[in-house]
Amino acid sequence: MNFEFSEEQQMLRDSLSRFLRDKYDFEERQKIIASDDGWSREKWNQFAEMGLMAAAFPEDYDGFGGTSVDLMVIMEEFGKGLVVEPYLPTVVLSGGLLLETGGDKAKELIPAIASGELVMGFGFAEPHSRFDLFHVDTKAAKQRTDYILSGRKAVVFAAPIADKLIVSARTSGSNRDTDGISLFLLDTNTDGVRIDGYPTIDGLRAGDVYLDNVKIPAVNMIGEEGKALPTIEKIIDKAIVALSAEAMGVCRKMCELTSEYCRAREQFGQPISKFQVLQHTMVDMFIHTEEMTSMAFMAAMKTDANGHDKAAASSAKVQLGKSCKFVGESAIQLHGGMGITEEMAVGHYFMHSTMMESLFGNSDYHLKRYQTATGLRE
Amino acid sequence: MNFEFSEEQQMLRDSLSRFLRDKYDFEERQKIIASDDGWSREKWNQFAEMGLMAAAFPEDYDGFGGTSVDLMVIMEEFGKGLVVEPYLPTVVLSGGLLLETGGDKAKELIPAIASGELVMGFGFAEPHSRFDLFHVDTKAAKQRTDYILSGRKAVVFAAPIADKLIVSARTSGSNRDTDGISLFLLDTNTDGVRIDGYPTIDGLRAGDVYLDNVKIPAVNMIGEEGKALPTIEKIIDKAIVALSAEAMGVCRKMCELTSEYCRAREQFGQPISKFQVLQHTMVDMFIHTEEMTSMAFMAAMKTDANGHDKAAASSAKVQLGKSCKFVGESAIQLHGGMGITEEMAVGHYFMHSTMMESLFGNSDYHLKRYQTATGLRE
Amino acid sequence: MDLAFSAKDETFRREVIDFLDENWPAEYRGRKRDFTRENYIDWHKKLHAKGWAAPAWPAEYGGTDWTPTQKYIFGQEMANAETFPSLAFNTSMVGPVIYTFGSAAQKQRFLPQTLACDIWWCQGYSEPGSGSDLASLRTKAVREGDHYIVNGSKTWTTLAQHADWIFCLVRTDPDVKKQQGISFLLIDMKTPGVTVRPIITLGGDHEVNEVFLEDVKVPVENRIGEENQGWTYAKFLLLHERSNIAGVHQSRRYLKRLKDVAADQELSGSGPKLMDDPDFSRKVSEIEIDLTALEFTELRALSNEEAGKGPGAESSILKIRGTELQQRISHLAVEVAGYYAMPFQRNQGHNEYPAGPEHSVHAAARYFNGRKTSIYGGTNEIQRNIIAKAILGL
Amino acid sequence: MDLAFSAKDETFRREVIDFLDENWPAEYRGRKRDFTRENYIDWHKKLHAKGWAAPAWPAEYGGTDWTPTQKYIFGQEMANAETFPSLAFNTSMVGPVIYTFGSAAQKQRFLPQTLACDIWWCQGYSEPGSGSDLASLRTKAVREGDHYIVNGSKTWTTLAQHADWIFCLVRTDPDVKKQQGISFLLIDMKTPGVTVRPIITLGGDHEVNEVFLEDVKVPVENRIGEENQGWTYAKFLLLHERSNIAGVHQSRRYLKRLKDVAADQELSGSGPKLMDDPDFSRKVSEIEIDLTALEFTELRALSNEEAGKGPGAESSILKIRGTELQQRISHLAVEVAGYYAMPFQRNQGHNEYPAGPEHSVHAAARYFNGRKTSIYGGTNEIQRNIIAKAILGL
Repeated sequence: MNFEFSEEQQMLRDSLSRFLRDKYDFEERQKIIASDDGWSREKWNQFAEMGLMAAAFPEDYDGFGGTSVDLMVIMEEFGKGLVVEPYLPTVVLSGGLLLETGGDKAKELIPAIASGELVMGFGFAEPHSRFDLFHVDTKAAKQRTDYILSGRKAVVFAAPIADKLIVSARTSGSNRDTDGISLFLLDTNTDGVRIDGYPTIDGLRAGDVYLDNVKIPAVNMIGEEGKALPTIEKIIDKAIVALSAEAMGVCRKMCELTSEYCRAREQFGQPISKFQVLQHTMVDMFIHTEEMTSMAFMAAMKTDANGHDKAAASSAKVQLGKSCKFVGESAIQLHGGMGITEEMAVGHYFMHSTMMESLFGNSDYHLKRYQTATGLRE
Repeated sequence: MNFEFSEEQQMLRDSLSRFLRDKYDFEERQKIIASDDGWSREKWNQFAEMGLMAAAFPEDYDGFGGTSVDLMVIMEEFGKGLVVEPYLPTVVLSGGLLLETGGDKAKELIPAIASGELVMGFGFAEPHSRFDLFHVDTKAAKQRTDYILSGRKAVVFAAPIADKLIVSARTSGSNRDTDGISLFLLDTNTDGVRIDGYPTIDGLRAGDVYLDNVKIPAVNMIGEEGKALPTIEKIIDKAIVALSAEAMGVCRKMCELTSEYCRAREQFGQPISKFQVLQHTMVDMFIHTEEMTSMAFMAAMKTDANGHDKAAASSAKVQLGKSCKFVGESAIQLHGGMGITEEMAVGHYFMHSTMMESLFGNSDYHLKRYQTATGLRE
Repeated sequence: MDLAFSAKDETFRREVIDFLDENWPAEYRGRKRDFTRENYIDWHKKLHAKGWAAPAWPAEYGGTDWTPTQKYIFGQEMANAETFPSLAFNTSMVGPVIYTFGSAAQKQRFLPQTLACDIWWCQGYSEPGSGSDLASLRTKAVREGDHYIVNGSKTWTTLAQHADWIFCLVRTDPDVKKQQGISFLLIDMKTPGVTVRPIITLGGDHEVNEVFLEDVKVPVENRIGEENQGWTYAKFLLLHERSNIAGVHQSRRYLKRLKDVAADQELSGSGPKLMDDPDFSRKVSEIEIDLTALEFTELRALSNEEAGKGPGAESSILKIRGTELQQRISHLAVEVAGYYAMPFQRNQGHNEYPAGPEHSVHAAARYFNGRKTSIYGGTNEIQRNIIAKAILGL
Repeated sequence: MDLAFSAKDETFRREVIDFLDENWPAEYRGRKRDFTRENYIDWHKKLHAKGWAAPAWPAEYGGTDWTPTQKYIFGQEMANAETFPSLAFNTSMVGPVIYTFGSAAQKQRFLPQTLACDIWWCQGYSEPGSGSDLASLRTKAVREGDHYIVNGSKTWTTLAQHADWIFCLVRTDPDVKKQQGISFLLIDMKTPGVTVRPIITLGGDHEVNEVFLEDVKVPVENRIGEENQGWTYAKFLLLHERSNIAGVHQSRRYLKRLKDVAADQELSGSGPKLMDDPDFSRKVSEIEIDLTALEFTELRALSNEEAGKGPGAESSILKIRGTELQQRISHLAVEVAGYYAMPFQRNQGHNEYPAGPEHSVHAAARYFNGRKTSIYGGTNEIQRNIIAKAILGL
C-alpha cells in the first residue's frame, strides 16, 4: 500500500496549481463564462501544452499516463479553480470511450484530443432516462453502409462547442433493454443534427441534441454493435472517479473561502469565526471534505487496481452527494446574504457542487447501484 | 378549532402531576422496579382512586371520559414520572379491546379495570412477527364449545403480573393472512399457559407467553371470529396515540434534566450551559420535544374526530422515533459520563425512550404504513 | 380540545374560495413565474377592495376582526390558490409600526395609502457591515433644523426597485450603547441622494438591492416615535414580520406539485415512476410528516395567542423549521428535475421553449435562492440563540 | 499510489491468521460475551509470547518493526477473528509514557511486567469534577519526605476492579496555572487508602469504577518525569490512546454480523427478510460507505505518519467518525432485535435460555453503553474544538 503521488504527478499538480492561481482566478473565470462561447480556447491550449490531455492516455497513444490517479491530480485542481473548459466531456468521457473501444477511430482521434485540437461531448442521457444509462429511446437503423439516427440526447455537456460527439443509440431491442445499445461518432455539423445549446446554471456549456434522420457511416460506430452498455458504464464510472476528485477540490475550496470569510467578518464585536457553533459547522465541513478526499483516493486507487470497480465508483458518488450538499449549504449559510450573490466566488462553487450531486446519477441512484454491486440487492 | 384542555382535564392533570411529584419521585420509582413484582399495587390503587382508569372509559361503563385527549393528559404525566405500572397494557390495550368488542365480557371486566381491581396484558407480537400485527402463528382450533390454543406470544407487557390476558390467535388461514385472526381472553393461571417473565431493560415487566394446548371456552372469544385484525389495529393505534403523549412527557423531562445539569455543571471555569454548541443542542432537543407535543396533540385530536386515523397514528409514531432518539441521545451526551450510570434519572428516561422507539413498530415501519394510509403506496 | 371547524368557519372558507376563484387568474396558478410590479399592486388592490389587504390590522385602521381560525383558513386557501398575500412591507411591516407608534398625523398621512398600496414600501434595516448584528448599523442621520441629513447604505433591500418609500433605521446618536442611538425614519425614495443598485443572486434573480443614501434630506416629521428609540420599534416589527414565516400551506402546496410530477409517468417515460422509488417517496413522506408537526406547532401557538399569551419566542421555532422544510422541498425539486435542473433558463424570453419540462425550469434557481430563508430575518443560528436565552434561560 | 499488498505483506497476513486460528478459541468468536480477568491476561500473554503484545512499541522495549501496512493487516485480522488487542492500559497508554519519559530504573522495573501483563494497569485521569476540563483535576499530592500523600478520587476508571496499579494525574502545585501544577504518579492499588467503588452503567454492566485515594503514600520514585510536568505526559498519552480509536475493522465485523442476521429467514419466519426492507438496507449501505471513508481517512493518516508527519489533529476526525459509526451500528442492532431488545437479560446465569435470539441479548445494553464512546477520551465536542483550533486555526 502506498498513498504517495509519484514525482511526475506531484510536478503536474504543482504546475497546474500555479497556473490556475496566476491565470485563472475568479474574475478571469467569470469573464470566460460571460463570453459568447463560454470557454477559453487559449486556456485549453495551455492545458494541452502542460500535458493535461496527454496525462489521460497511455503511451501507445502518445499519452503519458492514463490512470485514475493521474486524472485525480488534474481534476482536484480543476475543482479548486472551478475550471469550465470541457475536459471531462472531451478527455475523460469521449477520450475514454475511444480508448476503450480502440480501433482506427481511437488511433485517429485520441492524438487530436491529446494535443488539444479536438473538443468532444458524449450524449448518454435522454429526456426520460433520468440516470439509467440503458434507457435509450434514440434509434439507429441500419441502412446499407450507414446508420440512420433519430432521437434526442439530453443535456450533453460541451455539445454547443464540440467538434464531434459520441452518442448512444439503440440498434435493437426495446427502450430499456440492456442489450442493443451502440455508440456512434458524429460531427456536430452533420445534416439533421440540431443542438439547442445553453449555459448551465453553474457556468458550463451544454445542449440538447436533436437527431432527425441523421445518416452516419457504419465505420463511425465505435465498439461492438449492441454491446455498448458495459463500455458506457465503465467510462461513466471512470468519469465519476474523476468527478470525485473535482468534488474534493471544490469542497476544499469552499472550506477555505468560508474560514477566510468568517475570520474577516465581524459581528457583535468579534470575528464570527469565534462563535463555537460556526466553528463546529466549519469542522463538520472539513470532515466532510476529508471524507470526500478519502473516497476520491479510494475510488481512483481501486479503479486503477481493478480496472473497473462499480462499488468503488458508486460509493464515491454517494459520498460526493453528501459532501457537496453539506459543505455547499454550510458555506452559503456561513457567508450569510453575501453567499447568495453572484458577486462572491463561494456561490459559484456551491452551484457547481449542487450540479455535481446529480451528474451521472444522484446519491439515491448510486446507493442502490452500490447495493447491487455488493450483492445486497439483485 | 380549539386547543384548550377542559376544566376536568386540567384538574386531572394537576392532581396527577402533584401526586407524582410528591409520591413518585425517581428514588421511589427505583424502589418499585427493584421490588419482586416490579410494580406497586398501592400506587395502582391510588391511580384508580384518582380516576385515571375511569378516565379511559365512557359513562356507559361507569367511566367518565374515554377520548384520546383524556388519555393524553394522563400519559404525558406518566411519561414525566416514568411510571412503570401497567396502565398501557391494562387500561389502554386490554380495556380498549374489551370496549371495542363489547358484549358481556366488556360489561363484566371494564368496571373491574376502572376500579383498579384487574390487571391485564395483550399479546399481539410473536417471535417472528416483528411489527406485523397480522403475522400470527399461534393457532386456535375449535373443539366443540372450546378453542384449543397453541403458540407463543412475544414480549407481552404486564404478562407476569396480570390476572388475565388477551391474545391474538389464528382460527383460520395461513400465518400472514389478514383474515382469520381472533381474540381470546384467558386467565393467566389456565392450564397449559406458561409465562416466562422478565424485567425489561427500561424497568417494566413483560414475558413471553407459551400456550400449550390451552383450552378456552368459546365465550372467551371476544369480537367476531376471524375478523379481529381491524379491531387490533384500531386499538394499537389508540395505544400509539397514548404512547405519543407519554413520549412528549419523557422528552420534556429529558430536556429539563439536561438544562438543569448543564447549568450546574462547570467546566473550563463556567457552567457548560454557556457553551454555544451545547445551547444549540438543547434548543434542538427543545424543538424536537415541541414537535413531539404537536404530533401527540394532532394524533389525539384526529383520533377523537375520526374514530380511527391510521395516518395520524403512524405519523405520530414516526415523530416519536425521531424525537425520542434525538432528545435521548443528546441528553446523554450532554450529561457526559454521568448520563450512562444507573445513578442518574436521565439514563432511565433514555432507556425507556429507546424502547418506545420500537414498541408497536419503529419509524421505518410506520413511515411505510403512513404511506399506505395516505395512498402513496399500495 | 377539538379540531372541527364551525359552520361559520366553513361559510367563511367558501367566501374565501369564491373570492379567489373570481379574482386570482387561473393562469397564475401552478407555475412559479415572475410577477411584475403591476401584478403585485393589482392583486393587493383587489384584496383591499374586499377589505382583506391586512387581516391582522385592527379594524379601526382597515383590518378585520377575524378569529385565529379564520386567519388560518384564509392562509390555507390563499396557499391552495397559489397566490401571495398583500404586500408584506406595507401590511406586515411598516403598517403595524405606524399604527402602533406613529403620530396622529403620520397615521392619517400614511396608513390609508399603505393599506391601499398607493405607496410601495421597502425595508431599510440591514447594512453591508451589519447582518445578524443589526444594531451595529452605521447609516448616520444628523439633525439640521427641521431635517435629518442621512448618509450610509442599506442592503438586501427586497424589491427596492419597485418601491416609493423606504422605512429606515438610522443612527442618530453614535455615543451611546449601540441599541440606544437608533431612530426610525420614513424616506421618500424620490428624495435626491437615494440610489438603488441591483444585487443579482445565484440563478440570476434580481430581487434584492443595495440602497445608497447620500446627503438625503428627511423632514423630522417623518421620524416615527421618539428620537433614539428606533430599536424598540424595529424589534416590534421583527416580531410581527415572523407571522406566517412557517409557510406551512405554501410548502404543502409546492410538495404536492412535486408529488404530482413524480407520480406522472411522463417524467420517466417507460421507466419506473420516480414516486415508486422508495428513497424518493421516503423523503416526500418525511417532509409531509414534518410539515404536519410544524402545522400543529403553529396552531398551538395561534391558540396561545388567542388565549392572550401573545407571540413569543416560539415563533423562532416556526422560523427554523419552516425554512428548513422550504429548503428541503426546494432541493427535492432539483432531484425531481434531474439533468434538466442544469440548463440556465433565467434570461429566456417568454416565447422561448424551455430545454426541459416546466417544473424543471426554476428548480435550481429556487433552491439556490431559497438558501436565503435561513439567513434573513435573523439567521437560524440567531433564532437558536433567541430560544436558548428567552425560552430555555441558558 | 497503489493499493496492492506485497507478497511479504500477504505472507505476514497468513502468519497472523494462523496464529489467531491456533490461539484464539473458536467459541469466543461471533458472540459478545463477558470476558474474565483471566481471559484478558491469558490472551495478552499469548500475544506476548508471540512478540505481538505491543506492535507499536520500539523494538528495543519489546515492540515490533512492523510497517504501517503490517499494523493495518494485523488490526484487520484481529477484528476478523473478533478478538481484542492486548491490554490497552498497558500497551497503548502507560507503556509509551514510561519508555518515553520514565527513568532508567522505572523502565527496568515496569516495562517488562507491563509488556507481559504481570501488572494490570488502570488509568486515573478523570475526576467527578473534571471531565472534559481534565486539567481542572483536584486530587492532591503533598510531598512529605520521600513520599507523596495523595488524597482525592478518580472516576470512569475502566476495569479498576481488575487492576494492580493505577497511573494517576495529581495536583502537586495548586498555586499555578492549572496545567502547570500536575504530576504523573504510578500507584500500587494495594497501598492502604486505595478503594474501588463500582459504577453500574445503563444495561447493568460493571466496567467502570470510582477509585478513592485517602492518605495514600506514594514513593517519590514512582513519579514519572519532572514534578509539575505531568500535563505534558498526559497529553502525549491521549494522543497515543487515540490510535485505532476509529475501530473500522471492529465496526465492519459487527455490521457484517447484523447483515447476516437480517438476511437470515429465521428472523422473520415466513415474512419478508429484514434485509429486503429498503429502509433497513439503505442504512446498512450508508454505514458501509461511511466506514470505507473512515478506513481511507485512517490509511491516509497512517501514510502521513509513515512519511514522518506524525499523528496530528486528524486523529480527532477518526475519533469523531469512528464513534459515530459504532453508535449507529449499535442502534441498528437494536432495530434488528425488535421486541427482543427489550428483555433485560444481563444478570442471567449462563445456563438460562435467553428470551429472544442470541443477537438480541446484548443489543440494547451495548447501544446504551456505547454512548460513552462519544464522551470518553475527550468528548466529540472537545474533538471538534481541537480541530477548529489546531487544524482550521479559528
